[in-house]
Amino acid sequence: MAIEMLYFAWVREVIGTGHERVDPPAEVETVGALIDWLAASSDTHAAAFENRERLRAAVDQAFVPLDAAIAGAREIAIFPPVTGG
Amino acid sequence: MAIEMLYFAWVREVIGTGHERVDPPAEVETVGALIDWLAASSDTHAAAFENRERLRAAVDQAFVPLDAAIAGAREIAIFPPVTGG
Amino acid sequence: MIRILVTPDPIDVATEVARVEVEGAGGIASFIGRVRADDGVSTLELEHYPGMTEAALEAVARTAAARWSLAAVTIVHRVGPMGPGERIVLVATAAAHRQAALDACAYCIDRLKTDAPFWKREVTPEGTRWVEVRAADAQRATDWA
Amino acid sequence: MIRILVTPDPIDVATEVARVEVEGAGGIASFIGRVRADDGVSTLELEHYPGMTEAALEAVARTAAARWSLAAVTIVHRVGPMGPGERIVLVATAAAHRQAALDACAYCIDRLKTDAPFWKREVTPEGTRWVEVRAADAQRATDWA
Repeated sequence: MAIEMLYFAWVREVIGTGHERVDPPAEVETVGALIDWLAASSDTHAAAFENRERLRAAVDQAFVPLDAAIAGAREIAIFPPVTGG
Repeated sequence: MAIEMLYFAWVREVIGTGHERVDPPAEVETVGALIDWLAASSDTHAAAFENRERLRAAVDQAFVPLDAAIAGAREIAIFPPVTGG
Repeated sequence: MIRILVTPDPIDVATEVARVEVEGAGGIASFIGRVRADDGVSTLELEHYPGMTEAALEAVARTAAARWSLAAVTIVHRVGPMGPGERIVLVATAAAHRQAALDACAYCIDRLKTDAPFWKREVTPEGTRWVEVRAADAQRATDWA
Repeated sequence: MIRILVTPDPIDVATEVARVEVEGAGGIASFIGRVRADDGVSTLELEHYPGMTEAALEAVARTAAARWSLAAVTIVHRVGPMGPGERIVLVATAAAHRQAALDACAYCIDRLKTDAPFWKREVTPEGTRWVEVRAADAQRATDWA
């Protein structure tokens, strides 16, 4: 099942792209597991995802905790805590 | 000692004027006593000052309670509670 | 920077807000009070005590500026007759950060309702009436002490 | 009446405030956040998550409108690069009475800081840096719950 990944702010900068299409294996069931799987895929992903406490996520444009399930997700975003306003 | 009296809102309307110069006797020592003295001077003053709880006062442009002294006052205003903003 | 204006002229929001957008002002809060068009009032008349009014507004502004370290504060209050939808009062406060600006703005509008000598008279189809003071306003003003 | 705008263009205060001055709106509160000119920042860049941003702002506005029975609420947030003194965000709330407008305005600006996907990057003489989240902001947002 292909998922559109989106990255913002310094996560985007460290990874080197703002979006990519990925197809994780079935045993990757949560956002956290997806992050682990991506971190194992390249040094830049590993660097961007080094400190989990600095990461936030959204599944299909809704904020979720990192232990949220990803079943059925079409779009998952990883980014730092938001700083608007 | 002449005092410039100012009246506002319905106090002004009931008395029929917005200002007048008065010269109360020395035994009139507070705003409340001044109001009593004025109320005794005419029916319109009496009508305007009938209910003390609806009156507020300022001596030389500073809000004061009705038992405030008037010694040295040049300008005394009597009016309803304020309703700006 | 304190600006106090008591005027018979309409209040220009853009000009007044731009005026408090001084250097260092990261947050600007403002409040506008208007004549409500939905309660049968055809004209609202604002009477005031010239001289004392300006001094009272300035005292409110100065107290707010000191308490919240404001970069700027403006209070504009209209007097005379005005129609439904017109602006009666504008308060604008500028501070380094938003909470100070927001709190100071709320303080100024609460205090000016009890501390400044204005009186409202409403003209309605049933006649004219002097607006009575709301107990909630007096309470809100004292809550800041 | 809810208006949400995420735009690279400058924010026009007069237009936005006039828009919420609808019938029945006796009180209009507004807040403007600006790029502070005094902390060495030459450019502030706002990145956002298109689509999710608008939905998040709309959710904040809808919650405020229901909680305070607002007559109108507008949230405009700028994105892209902007200079010192420029406006980043404007919140305007309109209600029958002032306290609802003031509280709703404070709520919207507090919540959008934690609920909307924006990220600020500052360009300074020492280089560029992503702005870190302030713990006080997270606390203030949860205080409304």
